[in-house]
Amino acid sequence: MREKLQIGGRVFQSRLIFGTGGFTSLHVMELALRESGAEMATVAMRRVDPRAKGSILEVIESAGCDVLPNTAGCFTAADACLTAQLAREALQTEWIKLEVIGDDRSLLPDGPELLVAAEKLVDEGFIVLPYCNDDPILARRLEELGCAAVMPLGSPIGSGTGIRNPLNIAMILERAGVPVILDAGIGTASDATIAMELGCDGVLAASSISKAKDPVRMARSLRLAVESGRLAYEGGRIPRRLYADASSPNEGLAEFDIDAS
Amino acid sequence: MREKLQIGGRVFQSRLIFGTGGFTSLHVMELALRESGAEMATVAMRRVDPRAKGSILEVIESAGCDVLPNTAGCFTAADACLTAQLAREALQTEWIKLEVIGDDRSLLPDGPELLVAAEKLVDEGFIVLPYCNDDPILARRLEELGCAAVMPLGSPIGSGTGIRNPLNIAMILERAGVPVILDAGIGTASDATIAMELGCDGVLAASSISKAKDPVRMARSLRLAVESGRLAYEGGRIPRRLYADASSPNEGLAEFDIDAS
Amino acid sequence: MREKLQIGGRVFQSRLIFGTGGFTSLHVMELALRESGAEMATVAMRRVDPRAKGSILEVIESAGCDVLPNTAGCFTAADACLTAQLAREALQTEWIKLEVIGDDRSLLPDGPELLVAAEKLVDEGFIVLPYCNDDPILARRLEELGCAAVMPLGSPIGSGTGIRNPLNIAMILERAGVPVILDAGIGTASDATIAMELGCDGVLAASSISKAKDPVRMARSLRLAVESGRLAYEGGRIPRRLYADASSPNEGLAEFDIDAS
Amino acid sequence: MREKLQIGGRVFQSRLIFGTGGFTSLHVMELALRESGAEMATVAMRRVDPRAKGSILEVIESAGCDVLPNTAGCFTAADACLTAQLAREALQTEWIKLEVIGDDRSLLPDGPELLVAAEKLVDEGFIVLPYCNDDPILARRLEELGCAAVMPLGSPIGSGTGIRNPLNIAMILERAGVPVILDAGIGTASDATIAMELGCDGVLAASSISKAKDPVRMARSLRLAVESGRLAYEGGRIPRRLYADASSPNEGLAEFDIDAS
Amino acid sequence: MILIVNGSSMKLEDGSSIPQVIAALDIPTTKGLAVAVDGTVIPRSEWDTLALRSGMRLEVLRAVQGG
Amino acid sequence: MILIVNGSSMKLEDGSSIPQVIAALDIPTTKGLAVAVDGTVIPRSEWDTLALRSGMRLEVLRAVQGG
Amino acid sequence: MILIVNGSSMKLEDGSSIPQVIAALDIPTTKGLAVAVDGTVIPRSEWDTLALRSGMRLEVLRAVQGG
Amino acid sequence: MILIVNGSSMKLEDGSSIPQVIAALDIPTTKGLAVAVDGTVIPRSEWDTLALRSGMRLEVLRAVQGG
Repeated sequence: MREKLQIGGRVFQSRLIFGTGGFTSLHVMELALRESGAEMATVAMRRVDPRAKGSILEVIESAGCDVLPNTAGCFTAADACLTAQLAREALQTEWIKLEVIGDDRSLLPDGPELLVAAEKLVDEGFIVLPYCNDDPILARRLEELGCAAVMPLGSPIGSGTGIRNPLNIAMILERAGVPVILDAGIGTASDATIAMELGCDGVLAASSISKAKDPVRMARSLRLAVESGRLAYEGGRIPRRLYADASSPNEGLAEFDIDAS
Repeated sequence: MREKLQIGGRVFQSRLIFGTGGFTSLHVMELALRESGAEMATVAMRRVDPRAKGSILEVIESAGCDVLPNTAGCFTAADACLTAQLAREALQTEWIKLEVIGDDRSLLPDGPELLVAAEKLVDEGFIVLPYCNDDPILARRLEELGCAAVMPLGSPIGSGTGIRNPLNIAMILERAGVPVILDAGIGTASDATIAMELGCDGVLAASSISKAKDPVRMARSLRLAVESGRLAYEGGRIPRRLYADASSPNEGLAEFDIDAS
Repeated sequence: MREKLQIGGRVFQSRLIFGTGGFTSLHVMELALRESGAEMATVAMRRVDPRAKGSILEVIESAGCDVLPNTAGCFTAADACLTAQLAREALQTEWIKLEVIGDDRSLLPDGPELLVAAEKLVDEGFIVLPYCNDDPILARRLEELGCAAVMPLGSPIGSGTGIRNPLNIAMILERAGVPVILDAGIGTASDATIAMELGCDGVLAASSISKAKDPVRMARSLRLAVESGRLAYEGGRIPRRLYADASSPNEGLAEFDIDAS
Repeated sequence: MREKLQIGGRVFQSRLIFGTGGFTSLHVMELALRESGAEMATVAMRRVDPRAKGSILEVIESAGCDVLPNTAGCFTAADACLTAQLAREALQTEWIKLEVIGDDRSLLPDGPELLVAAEKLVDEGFIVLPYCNDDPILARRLEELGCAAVMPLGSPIGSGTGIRNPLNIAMILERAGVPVILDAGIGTASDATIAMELGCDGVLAASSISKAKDPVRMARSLRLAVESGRLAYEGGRIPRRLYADASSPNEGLAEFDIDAS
Repeated sequence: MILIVNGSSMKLEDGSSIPQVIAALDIPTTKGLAVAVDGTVIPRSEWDTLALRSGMRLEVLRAVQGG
Repeated sequence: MILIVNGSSMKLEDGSSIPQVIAALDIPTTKGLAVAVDGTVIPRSEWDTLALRSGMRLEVLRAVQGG
Repeated sequence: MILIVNGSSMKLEDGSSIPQVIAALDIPTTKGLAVAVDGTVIPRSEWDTLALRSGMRLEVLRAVQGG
Repeated sequence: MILIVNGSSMKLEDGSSIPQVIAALDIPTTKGLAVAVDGTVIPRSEWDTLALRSGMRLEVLRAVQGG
């Protein structure tokens, strides 16, 4: 029960993956990253910018974290695969958070393209963590292709609306043989707690931390939320019922002769 | 923002109140109580039982906790007041968690009787924490009578269905001048987190811990859930939106001449 | 099963009660009232206004409807009782929709005052339909006092948020011996349908019709919604399940030798 | 606003499509079909059974309905296409409700296979109505392939859990250029009403009618539910708000000199 | 005498009764009206006979759209 | 010859065509039937002429309640 | 005399007071106890002096797990 | 020769290779960079030797905050 999260042969003490996008400064990001307790932090691949200051890689490294590049912004399997290859070259890591989106307003995954890209990258030796819909059929297929985990969304990236369809996540969990990481949609702590209570193996949080009023405090909140939800999953919650179930004993109640008082 | 919970002039480091009912043994209760980090634990008043073993008071005391007697099982203001007086005599405390219920199936509070009892006990110098409906009008009246806090239910005692009507809790919070402690209905960690995110000042958890498969682990879960929810409340969550909000930059995207590849 | 709604000895063909407030004109109200199929329409009692044109009573009468005066705007039992008496005098009806509110922002009922007023008006021979919280204890008490129906809210008047706590309505229904009319909170058709599916005996709709973009069309919508919900309640819905249950036969499936095609 | 539903060039008076599976007898099905007011009823294609009595086609025809064959039970694009061709041959109709599922426990659609089948059948001149996930990207692709409508699920077939993710349906609707028919998951009337209020162009109901306690009554309920929801969509519902909005006038309130009474 | 009618003062001749008050309000019909004097409902049958005195507070109500 | 019809083997005289298969299935009407042979739909116009050979797999389908 | 203690009858010598009742209940400690007689709480300081009479109803309570 | 580097044209001497391109970009370090030429990733070991020709499209990427 108390086993650790394992992805691609690596053991994690923390079940929170840290998304680095959206912080107002590298400094705030660093403080938040340290508070989060996360051991892996995402990065995107973008054209070099001579004006950019500081190195996100150094910050992540100094916090003792591994880097998890993503393919954010890719609309086709071809673009995503090339981005993954560039990330591998730049960062010397086989890990890739695979994103292939179908739409720049919803940023929702494009299932068929995702399958094409996942198959190719698995073949090339990548440890592929695909960002996917809350679609049990798609998740199973990605697992069958050899993905190291599946990362279904709770709701659109940055929407902050939590897990819109927990029953789909439950269906994915019921049959998954690889870790299920809830990706996208976390708006606040309870969303992450609910994900973990459902049985998810981990949670990725980005905007919920970076765009909060106080990102550092929210990073600590998310850390505790994930731990709390995992403990609740392991601790075995009570059932839901319509009516009450007394928490004080029904026996031994006093009978006061109140009229006589 | 980071001020502590204060009720009746006392400052609490923990925002979790521990309900002691429903544990299979005093020993398990003690372990759970210590894991919970709570500083106040409820007790009920019942007829002495010569066969009873161990002393709940000693356990609570040795854990460094204060005792909060309740009037569970009372259907009338008169019974509740007498029970409160007996508790004060037995436990040497002015604190009373006031329960006056209208029904032994739902254990829902009886508003009018509750008001009568609250008024009398406040007059007698008690520090009154009434268990009440999620009824903003009733909560305001209880505050006006001098209650030290209000304890609206999320859902029926032991039902484990969380906060059935968060908007009512939000309305209570908006105008409350005393602490609002979410009482009753907590089923698992996320319910407590949600209560705290709404702005509640604290949470009481009983069956959710004592009747969980692993009460000690669940006690730790609830502790973290309350902390996490409070931090999220203070940290200022992101807004909810229908569509996505990219967490990776839209600028600097590569343009691959894929056809040429 | 197919019995009609009966309140105070009167049989109704329609389970929709029409609230007349909020229309931009008497003419629109009349069209909507006729479309709604309702047999009873509420009115409020206000100071005579020499500039007022038209007679709401004539419109209601010409539509074949009975009038149901309310005590909207009263904060005390005394005011509500006096308003009821004036309504009886003015309209020659024993019927009264009893409202005693505790707050002019939420317009939520004040339970204790409501009980006082209900008791007095029942004693004076009124047919009392109290607007109350979704509080099962309060609803039972009102019934015990002799109210002809109970009218729990779904959510605050005019909020349009439907039934915020269906489990409370279900608890009220389970033990009610008088008709339960869902009052307040209906925002659109499905809210009314859900109320009827829960087993409510009727629905009162006011703002949802009068403040819709097209009140006449919405009146027809609400009429059908109430009928539809009642038929669904009588028709016995299928259970909810997590997984699928095939609606096409599993037997007799073709087995195509597709490779050969 | 009041335009009729049009699919594949055909105009429908009714926005309800009738699923014929699951009835205990053809007779009950016929009564329910007539009550439903539907103009199109689904059938599945299965091996001939010499013991089978009665002709579903005659019943559908005599009720004035068109037949809509489906490809239920097919797991591959190839099987689905062949089934569609057989249906066209048997029933002399170009219409096909295209189902390609990925799993016989959830009966959830297999997106990539569905796209393959849809493309082929559109090419062959079919009027294709694909049963799909509530996936906006997939729905858009199906439309781009030339499907005459899209039929996203609310939840798994026969699960009776309604629309689990209304925001996804809303996203599909926002950009759809073909009719959107809510397929699968309808459990009771309000589910259909909600679908129509969201803006869906129609609803398919099968198990919710055929497996209800009283299918004939439930058929009428669904008919009214769809009409009611459409009228509410057209009628323009009021906004949701946290607090109240009085439906009785705030002006002209009496001021009783109650102390003097 | 001076009465307070619906919150405003109204001057009437001494000895006036409720029908004179209503007449002074300039409303087209008395149908559907009810009157309270100093917090007590006055049945229509007593309108003519109830003696009004200076300082009395009258509420004259009728049904309007509401609820 | 032996055909596989709807998953079961059926013995027919050599030279039989689809109408003989259907007749052997003992169903009251041919209305609303469709036939696939080895995974290919056979239009009704070709039922009489298509030469069946031993080992062919036929699916004979009709519409039933479903969906 | 006969008292009703926690719902059961208890026979005690005349002149007994609350400590005798408690002793008869056979409980290990008096810590955390409270006593009501005929619906009125009796402070511990009055336990020795309150005169008990036949027919009086006593409730002897202590804190237990609950809530 | 003229290259298209990150979407902008860049003029370099004939015979230049990737290190010259990077130098021209005026970025402080080559750590964490990756380069694609005409849609193909060029491993760092080939940067010096790959022959660039006028019209080639280069993408020079590095990790940034995201995700």
